[in-house]
Amino acid sequence: MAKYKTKGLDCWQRAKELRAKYYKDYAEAHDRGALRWEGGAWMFDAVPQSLEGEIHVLTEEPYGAAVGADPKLQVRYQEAAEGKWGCARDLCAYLRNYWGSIVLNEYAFGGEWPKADFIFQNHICCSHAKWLQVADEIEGGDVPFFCFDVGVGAYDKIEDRQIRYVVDQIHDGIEFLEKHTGRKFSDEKLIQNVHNTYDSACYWAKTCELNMAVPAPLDEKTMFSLYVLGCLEKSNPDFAHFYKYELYPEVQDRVANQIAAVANEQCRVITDTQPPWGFLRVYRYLEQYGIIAVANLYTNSLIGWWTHDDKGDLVPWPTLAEQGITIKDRDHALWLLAEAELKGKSQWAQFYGAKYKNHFVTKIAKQWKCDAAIIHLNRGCEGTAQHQMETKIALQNMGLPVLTFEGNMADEREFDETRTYRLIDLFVRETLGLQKVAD
Amino acid sequence: MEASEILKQFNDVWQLRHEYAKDWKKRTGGKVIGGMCTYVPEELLYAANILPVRILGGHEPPTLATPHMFDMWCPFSRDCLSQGLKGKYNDYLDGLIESNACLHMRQAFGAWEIHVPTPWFYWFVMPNAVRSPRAKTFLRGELAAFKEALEKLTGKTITDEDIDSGIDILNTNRRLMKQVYEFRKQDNPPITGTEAMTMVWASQLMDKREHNELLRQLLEELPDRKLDRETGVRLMIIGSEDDDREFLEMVESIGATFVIDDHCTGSRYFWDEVVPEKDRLQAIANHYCDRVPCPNKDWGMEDCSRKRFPHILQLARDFRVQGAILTQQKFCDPHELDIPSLTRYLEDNDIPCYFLEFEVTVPVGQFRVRVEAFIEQILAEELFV
Amino acid sequence: MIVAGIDVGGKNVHIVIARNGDIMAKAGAPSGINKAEAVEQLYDETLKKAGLKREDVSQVVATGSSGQRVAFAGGVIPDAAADARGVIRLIPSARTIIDVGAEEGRAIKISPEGKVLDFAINEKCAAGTGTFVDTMARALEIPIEEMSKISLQSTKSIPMNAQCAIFGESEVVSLIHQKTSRQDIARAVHDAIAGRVGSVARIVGIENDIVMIGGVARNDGFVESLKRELEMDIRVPENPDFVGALGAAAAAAAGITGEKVEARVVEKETIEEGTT
Amino acid sequence: MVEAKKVEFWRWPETSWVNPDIDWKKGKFITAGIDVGSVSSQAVVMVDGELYAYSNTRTGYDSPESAWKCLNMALEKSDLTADNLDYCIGTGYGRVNVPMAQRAITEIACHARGANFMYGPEVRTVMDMGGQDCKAIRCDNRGAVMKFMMNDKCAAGTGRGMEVFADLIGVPVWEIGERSFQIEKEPPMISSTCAVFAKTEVVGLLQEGVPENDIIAAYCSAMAHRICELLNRLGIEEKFVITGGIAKNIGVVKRLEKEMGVTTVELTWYAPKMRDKGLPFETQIAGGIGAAVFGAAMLERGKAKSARKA
Repeated sequence: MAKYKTKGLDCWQRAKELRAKYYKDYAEAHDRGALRWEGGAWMFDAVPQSLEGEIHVLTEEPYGAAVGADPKLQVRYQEAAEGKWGCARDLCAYLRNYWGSIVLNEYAFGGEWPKADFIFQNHICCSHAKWLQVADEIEGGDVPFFCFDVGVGAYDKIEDRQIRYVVDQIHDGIEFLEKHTGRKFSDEKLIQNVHNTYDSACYWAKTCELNMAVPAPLDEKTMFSLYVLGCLEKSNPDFAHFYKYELYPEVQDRVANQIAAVANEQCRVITDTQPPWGFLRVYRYLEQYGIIAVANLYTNSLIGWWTHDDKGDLVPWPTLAEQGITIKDRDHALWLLAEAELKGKSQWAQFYGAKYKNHFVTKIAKQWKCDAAIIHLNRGCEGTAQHQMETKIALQNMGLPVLTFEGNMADEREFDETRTYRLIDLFVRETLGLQKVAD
Repeated sequence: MEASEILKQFNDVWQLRHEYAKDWKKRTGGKVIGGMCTYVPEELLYAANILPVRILGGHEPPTLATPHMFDMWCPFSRDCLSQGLKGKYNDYLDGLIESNACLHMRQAFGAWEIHVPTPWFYWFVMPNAVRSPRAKTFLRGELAAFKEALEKLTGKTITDEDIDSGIDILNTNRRLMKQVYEFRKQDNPPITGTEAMTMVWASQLMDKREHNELLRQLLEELPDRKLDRETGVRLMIIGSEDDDREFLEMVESIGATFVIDDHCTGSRYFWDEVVPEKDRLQAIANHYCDRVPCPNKDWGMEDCSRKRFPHILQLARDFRVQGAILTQQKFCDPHELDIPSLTRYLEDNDIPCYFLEFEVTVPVGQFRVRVEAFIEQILAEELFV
Repeated sequence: MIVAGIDVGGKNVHIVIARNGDIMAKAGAPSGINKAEAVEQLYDETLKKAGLKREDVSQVVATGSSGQRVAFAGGVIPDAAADARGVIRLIPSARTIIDVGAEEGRAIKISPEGKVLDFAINEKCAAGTGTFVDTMARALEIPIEEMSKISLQSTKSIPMNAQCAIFGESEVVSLIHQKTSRQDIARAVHDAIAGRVGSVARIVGIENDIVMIGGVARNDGFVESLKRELEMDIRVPENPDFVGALGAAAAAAAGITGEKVEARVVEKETIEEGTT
Repeated sequence: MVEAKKVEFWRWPETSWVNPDIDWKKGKFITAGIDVGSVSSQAVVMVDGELYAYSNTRTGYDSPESAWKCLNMALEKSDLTADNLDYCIGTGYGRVNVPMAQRAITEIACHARGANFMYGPEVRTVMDMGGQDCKAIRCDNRGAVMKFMMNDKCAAGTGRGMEVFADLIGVPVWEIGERSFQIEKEPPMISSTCAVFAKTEVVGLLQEGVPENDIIAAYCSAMAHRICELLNRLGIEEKFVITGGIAKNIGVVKRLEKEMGVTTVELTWYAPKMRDKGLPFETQIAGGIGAAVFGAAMLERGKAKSARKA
């Protein structure tokens, strides 16, 4: 007899449709006279999306992950990047998927590689700017390229000086956009896009916050496919609407009615970084022991914005409405965008030292009531894999048992599934002392 | 003093860096602060009478680092952390600075902060978009904050005069080292690549005032110095950090000479000077934005161009190199991201390239055959005509 | 109650038969290609030694990387668990276990009750395994026992890059070419592997007493190198390669049989991944 | 040595041959190339640039010894002695430890030159699968190296890896090629890149009762794939040839050809000549040949002077 009642998400199908449409729109953009641009999942897409007329974006990391979910495709793309372009095998796995895709002139969702009209990127981890710089080179070097710098320090060090630096770069970026697309930049659009971005980022955080509940309404494996929209285009009105009016209320309802993601929840774990995308079944395997992944600095704040309440606990960043802010003009809009990203994206704090990452990870473990931690030592992404071993130590010092296993988010050649199950068996049965629970 | 004697002193400082620093503290009573990358604004440290030292590896398997950085982090960063964990710096290092370096060095810093007792830490936010004019304004502010922090640390205000002397010490050092490099343009350079690079390592480890003194003497000696060796093939060596003396010596023992480099433990560290202007901090800011960039910071503002490539090609031409060895610390993303493009770029300009991936310890046997073959490739005519 | 513990590793099978905690018989043999067969054979031998028939044994627990090959076992427990149970029984003061076998080097942190608190395993590369030692011995053209002995005569430590077993071999060859003495090369090899194993051990945080088990624990030369690497003393029980089997037997006696490993995955809806 | 007791499936048989049609006494230049590799050693003796004798032996503990061993074996059936050599060039891993050599040249240059001699001047890409490394070489019509690449750090897909494998399944290395095609359908390749972990994987497959030949096939395609990765980085250009031990393993060669979409060049003018003489063509001597050819050329061009003792 299961401990809790459970059911799938009603808005699940909708999330899938939105994602599919996004990739289709990008491929077909030119047929409709729309513009295409490339950027990162952490891009301030609100900005280029404010050019007049129809315009579509392809964000590099989700694309690399999508390829990573299909081991066959992924190995083919990566070997093209390594063999034909000659890049190192230990570079970011998404990046190799992406480059390989261009080298083979193949779009993972069908057809030829849809070349972009311009690149609008931002840079915080070593790979971001270079990723599209080289993509541009592989494509012939004729795609206009702009990249601004957001690596300006940890959230608690952000003052006007840092925000101004980012905002001024974006002002230059807007000039670049108008110059290279010949389209006008619309401030009304920008203001709307910033509102949408706030809704996406804040309501995702609110949704993650609901997962503190026991039983947890969402498991991480499901959350992976929900936050992706925010990595594709935070400013997209449909996506913002999804987060605010579809996902969030439904999860509220699940909490109210004690609807669990895992019917036999008996052990809540915190994880770290991306999983090996081709092997999400590992999560299903854990569920047989009533183990559910409830939170992860990465899942919570990849798109979600957070701040601290007066007790020092993590709470979602307030929406513009909650702050009672009306956006005055372009500079104000850009400022609000930069401020929230620089102060609110806790995922970025880990770029400034293990202490920062430990601060957030230990708080999450406490607030989300975690009993253990499972850390995927991710060889595929230096950015999210920052300080993972220190995180392990910090969590152990809290008294949490921790399992680490090496793998790669999108390079199956670096993930040994059998070995991983061996480690999980050992950890779950011996260290956690759990037995399988009947479904 | 004989040139060789001076060069030996550089080597000693590199070998005995910890002893040197401890002794320097005794002599001067000043503070010693470590940096993990060449974007630490040393001008201000000298202005504050602090000795900046570059944290380097020990070229031994970094076994102590494993619990803090798993295998995918670059061997150099793990080696640096390992040195710290071994306590090599414990009894003299007064502080450690991270200057927004690559993610690998950030790992080493993060673990160091927690596990290596060090009185003072500072995160200096060197901007990445160095080719954007906005970066210079931002960096100026960052320098002002850094100056304040140093004043708090030393309890002494840093005057414009102090900064001027800091800039002067650094610029002199840069100018003199560049003059030494000039000698490497000769048909038979009076200084080997190994010696020249050791000179640069020393400048990152010792008081530059003393270093400058030695450089002045060296410059007097070099014109008459004759080396009892064949110059052989003129090679360029390119990469991130490289203080692998064993490797350099091996290559220069099998019919080649490194006549120029692009390393942050070499020319990239000192090639450009601070152009003085009334606003000293702005002058320093401009320098760090305009200097030859680390690949990590090298991207165009409107296109995918790089600033470092033409610079490397110019060096190759000026120093008449016959081939380039591209070295890369295993897992070093910033360089891995540039190497395929750089190789194409140089080969398109008729400079043959050979790539080597470095670990903490180099497998000299394996590397020797590769480099010998590369030399034979360049000298094909000798075998075939 | 009579129980049996069977440890099927990458290279060897070890069997222990015990009655109320006392070992009645033990035996070890190479597992060869057909491990299942090797197990059957060795099991019958061991039973013969103990003067028993199969039906006399009330519980059989298997362990090791190929533990599932023991068709007649009541269950399989993870090898690290077997290590922990075996060691705590021999050396109750043990807190850190280092087990270096043919294909794996692992470190286990255990509680006073022998519970596995943390563990680490050398990943990806064969450096840091028994196989690495074998390969080097082959390159040196001497038996492992010999290599172990002579390495102890060396006083010089030569840094060696133990990245890959095959390249390690060529590094050995080049050391030979440089006329380095076999003693020093043997030690260099041990030091190199000790470095790898040592760093794996550090991951779990080393705590006294440290106990080393597994086939390589028989190699005194290696154990010396590891002591030097960790700057700590290391205890090696006699018959270090039987500890896994002993632990499995102990588990059997305690009624812990783990579970037969069956098809693992329950696929529900396939999900799109997606992101940074 | 360790395996002394058992059969050594991983060893290629040692071979030697002397050209009956050549009277070395009539020759102007007698040159030798001695390739002391990490696993096997070859000696090649040439008379005026014509192949006169060669041997292929196992490298021992001590390379000077190995060098003598293989030279002596090459000259076993001839009255030519080391003292009659005008010039000798050492190559291969132990090139600096070849006592009778006047000069050392790397195996990369020698293999390119040797391949050019053996397969003709149209050869542009040479793949040499050695014991512990694998070299992809681009060369010009003279056999001069234009560019080359070698496997780094990890020895996955080297001759040594294949030997470990042959030893493991107990199939003689010279039978591997044929056996790899005695299968019903091509199995997926061995996935592990590490020679040692590949071993683990193979044992697993054997236990699951996968037929030996399928496993052999799986291993051959894995190795072929590794080589292709290297060739892709270099950029392959025809004509393409493979030298070294692996060239004798059609199981790898055919799969490599298939994956790269190229065909390895058949021996040109040289082959029939050798076949007529009943010479078991030996791909492992390319390095030795290159060295000997370099020697001959240097004497002719007066770039070296004869070191003949008798």
